Amino acid sequence: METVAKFDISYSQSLNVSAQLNISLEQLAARGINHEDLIEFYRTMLLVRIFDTKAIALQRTGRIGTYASCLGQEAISTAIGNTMAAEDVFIPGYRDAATLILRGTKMEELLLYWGGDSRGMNFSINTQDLPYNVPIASQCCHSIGIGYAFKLRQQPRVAVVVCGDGGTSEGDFYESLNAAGTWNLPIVFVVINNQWAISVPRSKQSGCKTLAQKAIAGGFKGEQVDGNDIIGCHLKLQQAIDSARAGNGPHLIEAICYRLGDHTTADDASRYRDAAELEQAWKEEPVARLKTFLVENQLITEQQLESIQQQCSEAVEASVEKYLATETEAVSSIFEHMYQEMPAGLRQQLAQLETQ
Amino acid sequence: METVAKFDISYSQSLNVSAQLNISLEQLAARGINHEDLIEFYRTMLLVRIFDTKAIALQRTGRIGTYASCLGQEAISTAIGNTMAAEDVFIPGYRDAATLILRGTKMEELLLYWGGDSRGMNFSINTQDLPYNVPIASQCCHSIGIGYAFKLRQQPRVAVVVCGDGGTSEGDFYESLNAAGTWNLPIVFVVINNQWAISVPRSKQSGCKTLAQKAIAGGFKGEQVDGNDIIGCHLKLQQAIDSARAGNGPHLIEAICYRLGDHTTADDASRYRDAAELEQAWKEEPVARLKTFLVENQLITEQQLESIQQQCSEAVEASVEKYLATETEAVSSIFEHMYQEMPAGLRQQLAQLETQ
Amino acid sequence: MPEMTLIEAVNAAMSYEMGVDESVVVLGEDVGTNGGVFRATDNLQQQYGEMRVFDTPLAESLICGMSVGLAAQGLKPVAEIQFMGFIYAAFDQIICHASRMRNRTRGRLTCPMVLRAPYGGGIHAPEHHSESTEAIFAHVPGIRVVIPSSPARAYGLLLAAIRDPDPVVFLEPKRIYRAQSEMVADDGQALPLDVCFTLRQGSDITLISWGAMLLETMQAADALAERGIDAEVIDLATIKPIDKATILQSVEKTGRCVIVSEAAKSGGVAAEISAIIAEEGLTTLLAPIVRVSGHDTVMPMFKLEQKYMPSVAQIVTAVSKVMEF
Amino acid sequence: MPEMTLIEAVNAAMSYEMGVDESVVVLGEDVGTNGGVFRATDNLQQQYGEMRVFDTPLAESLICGMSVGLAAQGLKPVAEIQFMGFIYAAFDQIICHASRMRNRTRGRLTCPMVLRAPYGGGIHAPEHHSESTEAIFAHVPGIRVVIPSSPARAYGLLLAAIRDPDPVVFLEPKRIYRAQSEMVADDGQALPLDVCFTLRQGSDITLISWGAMLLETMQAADALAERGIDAEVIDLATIKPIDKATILQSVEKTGRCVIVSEAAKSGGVAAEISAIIAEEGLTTLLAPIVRVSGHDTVMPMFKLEQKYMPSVAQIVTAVSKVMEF
Ligand SMILES: Cc1ncc(C[n+]2csc(CCOP(=O)(O)OP(=O)(O)O)c2C)c(N)n1
Ligand SMILES: Cc1ncc(C[n+]2csc(CCOP(=O)(O)OP(=O)(O)O)c2C)c(N)n1
Ligand SMILES: [Mg+2]
Ligand SMILES: [Mg+2]
Repeated sequence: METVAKFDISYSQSLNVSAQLNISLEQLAARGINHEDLIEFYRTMLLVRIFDTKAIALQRTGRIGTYASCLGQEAISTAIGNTMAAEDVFIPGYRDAATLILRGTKMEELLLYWGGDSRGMNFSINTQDLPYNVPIASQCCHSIGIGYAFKLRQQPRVAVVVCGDGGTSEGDFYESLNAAGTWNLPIVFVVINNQWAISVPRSKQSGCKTLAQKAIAGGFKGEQVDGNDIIGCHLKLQQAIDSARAGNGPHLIEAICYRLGDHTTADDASRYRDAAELEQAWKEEPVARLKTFLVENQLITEQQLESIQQQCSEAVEASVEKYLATETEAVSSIFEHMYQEMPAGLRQQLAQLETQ
Repeated sequence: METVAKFDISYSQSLNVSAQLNISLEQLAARGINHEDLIEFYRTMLLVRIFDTKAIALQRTGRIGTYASCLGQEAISTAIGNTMAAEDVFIPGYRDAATLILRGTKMEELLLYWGGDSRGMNFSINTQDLPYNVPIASQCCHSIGIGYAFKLRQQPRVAVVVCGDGGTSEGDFYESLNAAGTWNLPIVFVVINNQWAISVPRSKQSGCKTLAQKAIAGGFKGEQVDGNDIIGCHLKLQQAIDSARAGNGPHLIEAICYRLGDHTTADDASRYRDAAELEQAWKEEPVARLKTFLVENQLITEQQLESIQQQCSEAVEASVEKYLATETEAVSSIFEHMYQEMPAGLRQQLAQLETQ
Repeated sequence: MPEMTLIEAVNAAMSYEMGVDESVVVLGEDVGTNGGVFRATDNLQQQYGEMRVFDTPLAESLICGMSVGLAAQGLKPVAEIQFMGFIYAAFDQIICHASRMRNRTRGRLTCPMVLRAPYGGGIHAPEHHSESTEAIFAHVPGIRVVIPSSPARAYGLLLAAIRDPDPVVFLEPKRIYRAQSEMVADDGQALPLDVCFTLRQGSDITLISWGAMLLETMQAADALAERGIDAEVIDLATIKPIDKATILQSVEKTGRCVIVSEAAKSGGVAAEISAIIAEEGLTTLLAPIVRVSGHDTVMPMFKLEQKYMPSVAQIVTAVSKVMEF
Repeated sequence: MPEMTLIEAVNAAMSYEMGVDESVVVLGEDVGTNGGVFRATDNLQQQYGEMRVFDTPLAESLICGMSVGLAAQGLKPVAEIQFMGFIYAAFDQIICHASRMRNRTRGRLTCPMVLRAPYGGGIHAPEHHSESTEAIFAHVPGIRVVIPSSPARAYGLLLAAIRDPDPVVFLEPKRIYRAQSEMVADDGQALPLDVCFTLRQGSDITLISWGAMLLETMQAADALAERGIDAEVIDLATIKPIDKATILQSVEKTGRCVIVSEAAKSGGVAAEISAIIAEEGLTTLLAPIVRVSGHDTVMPMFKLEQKYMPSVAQIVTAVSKVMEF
């Protein structure tokens, strides 16, 4: 018996639960993260947290539909948005407000979507990013086509695709890992392991010790990062994206975090989830952690904190106003965009509907 | 950065390319393989080889349809059949004549199937085994239900499911690995890596160094074995099956062999495959290897060899005769077995057909 | 005799059958502790244990494919697909395996499984949560497709589906999961899987529908009655195999037929009904067969979904035109 | 002008378009060195290189899903599914993504892809290799479904499919891949994707068919002519969206219609055609609309497949009955 292959999975963290950073600020700056960046990280995470809170309130008052908040995932989602280049393509799931906002999607576009209006996915800035994706893990296959297109055209671009811990059980996830490995494509897979797939805990989703090891089945490297640590997430993602851009192929990052909210506004997590577990998770969450770090190290002033809070609230409110002021699309829009040109049969159905 | 998981993949072999056995016959006997077993191994492999040759001839003369021979896979297929217990369940692909024959399927049943008659899958002996399976890797999901049933009923039974190197790229393969690991089911996955999926070589199927490492994504052990070495295959399978039966969960074995023939009788491998590669593969093939070992170690006589050859040929011929003597089913059989009771609509369609 | 909503009836049927038949197992995403996202499997795990009622990993092909394996071992899996919009990944296992196992083995192995899924629109759900593609399943030989439209029928049809020796796709109209309650004797009585239910006798026109659209169809029948039009209303219920006899008899009596369905129009189940009448009942027809249905479009996001779903007014208009023909 | 079989025409169309449009890429299982198991992609890799013509891992959902991604990046993927029996694993990507990308993004991203697959029975193939489930795709809003029935139409329709800005499922009747040759000017001329082809003018009855069954349908028309029955034969060709006008006009002229298809009868495309006539052309009908089709059974293994496929005799009998009605 002879050993023919060996693999190992690593876990990394930069800013720990006690808000201690394990590298110096100078080293951090050398790796591209400056003081202002840290403040911007905080601003984005806070913005999204305020946006999430607002969106849930809008749902409760019937002004949008079911909403999937990213409470607890702000760090990894922000890190993705910050490390991607404009010309890269982001392939989201449905819990990625932070990343989309950083990519250019307007908050009113997000609200339109959750408000049941597909104009929300007609992104005006990040026009090549894929829309939100609901059928779990199916987006992974799209990332393969996008990564292949980059390779075919010899463009130094990267596709970043996310899915959840639950998503790693789907065939599409794995078919994509295998294809990415086969063609050595410039794709970064980010598994946002928030410990739950609706009511199914991570332990019942897979017998694997880590989800990062799924990458081994694709023939490339996977690793874990503390998903509540925005600095660690940023550094790891930057590495992975740079490496993919340089032609070194795909990479998988499992970001370990926690879904602090219900699955969506249609869910009641107290049915299946321990209060103690949730309480513990709140102690590890990313926004407070970064804030503590910034405050403890005098990197931010009380005044700055306040003004950021206010700017974020105003931005969210402004987007809500724009959303609420948007008129519902005409009935004809149902028939438009089915095909580039509306076929005769659809024209007939539309005419019938409009005369009724 | 801390290492949180480590894996390795091993390769094992007992009878090497030069027909040298790396364990003594006494040790072998202690592990359950006696002199007579070795001769039986040879008999089964030879039987299947003769059956394959005959089946191809029957196809060429229009007496059966497309046929997928298992030329080159006799060792691993025989080992599966020999190590499974009668009460276990086998979940085949379409290239598993040796295993099925050992499970009790009659050769005339196999010919019926390839002759376009579904009565061939109405196994008279191994009544719980699944029929041949054509949609690649879909059978893996069935094995999960079967393994789950064993576990639910606390039966010490094992499901053994096979697929090819190509099959490891399908989502169903992986969804099954993950489920088997999650529930710790008594399932042995055997990947028969014959290096080709029709015209697609192993190297273009996956960027993985080994296919055995796919098991890591399921959270359990995978290993490689020389698939041309029936003794090594037998020992490894026995271990895996015993372990699964004892409640230790699933196992994946990648059996490395070579598809010596065309993909099926409808294929022409010379379009895409190097003659030199094929020539080399013939030097490593399992039947000659075991024969050489038996002869060189005086474990078989010339006379025994001849009589085995003759017995096998006769058995094959007898099955062919039975097959050819089988009358085609009545037209009504198309409508039967669609449902337990034939619905009114089908009765009407059948009546219509019979009056025409 | 308890009052039950449709979803409670679904739950009661599973609970009843698990109690009397040890071979019934329930599986799917979130069916265990959570009792299903709609609570269809509420309390089943507490009653029958974690082995018989279990959450699967998030993988629909697995759910269906492992059910085929469970059934081959003599169990009776009742699997939930969380929404019909996520059933497609399981389609390969349905059409290649569940529907064919009996046929392929000449009856040696069978596939007594049920695949339940909430279906249909009208609840302001996100994308992919409002599908009504029953026609796709109704074209697959070897399976049954059943859609209940009331608590009592949900109870009786689901029991029948679980007991049926062949695979059944059981689609639950989620818009009416909690729309009405009725008395359902939880007595284990199944309903037949091969006949339509005539919900209302009438002589002027036959209205055929299924699932949640029967709500609007019955309301339309009431409105039509006020105008002196006496509509017969048929709940198709068993979409596959279809009960041609009831349909043809009704149309023979009324001479007119309007079919109401929320599915996309082209190639829907309504087309099959229409074709049956055009083939076997043409001479009884006094007017064209009209389909009031969804459009040949994607179900729009929910702001516009009401413009997609057939309305009572549309049914009444269509019937009026047919009557005036 | 070269003589081509249908499969050669398919090959020529892809080769032509790859030559004039750099954005066209060809992918699938065995499409590279091997040129496809039917040789549809023969020589394309040699002509256009390994990046534009490439073998994928054995994964149909991937093939379709990555095509969606390729298309979103402005490429025009022409993907092969080796047999229609293996397309089902890709169905989720077709119905959830390919068909909706334009709609979901209000036209921002589109999906100009072609999914080619050999389809249909009659070649003595193994299980799962003789499927004709085009109806399932014809029910999906947002895609086109196209089936050619001659070399020239295969060439022109495939060119049109590749150039079309929306997703097209292109089903190739493999039974007639090599049945006939005809002159095809390899000149890049596409055919329209929204009209049927009237292959034969006639006044007594309209026969509608598509794919390989047109062979038997045309033979039946010849046989009927000898009996003095003048049949019009329509090649449906574009299954989705369907060309209602040509069908309705023909039936208005003839008053009779028989639809010939090898698919399972219930819920097939024939049902939709029948429903269209029953809805919009009923008054023109002189007799019931009859479907001559496969049965509501699994396609039997090949020993009996001829008993499954409609025969010339069956078509003639059906027409005779309709004429005598
Ligand atoms: C194919 C598919 N199956 C089922 C669902 C229903 N569903 C929505 S979210 C979800 C759980 C997803 O869990 P995970 O992947 O961990 O993502 P998270 O919601 O935690 O971000 C399920 C089962 C779906 N959207 N798509
Ligand atoms: C789902 C599916 N896709 C495609 C095919 C067509 N096909 C038949 S065999 C084969 C290659 C299989 O290769 P592998 O899994 O290595 O098995 P082998 O034939 O080498 O035993 C393909 C693509 C199929 N049968 N099923
Ligand atoms: Mg999760
Ligand atoms: Mg192989």
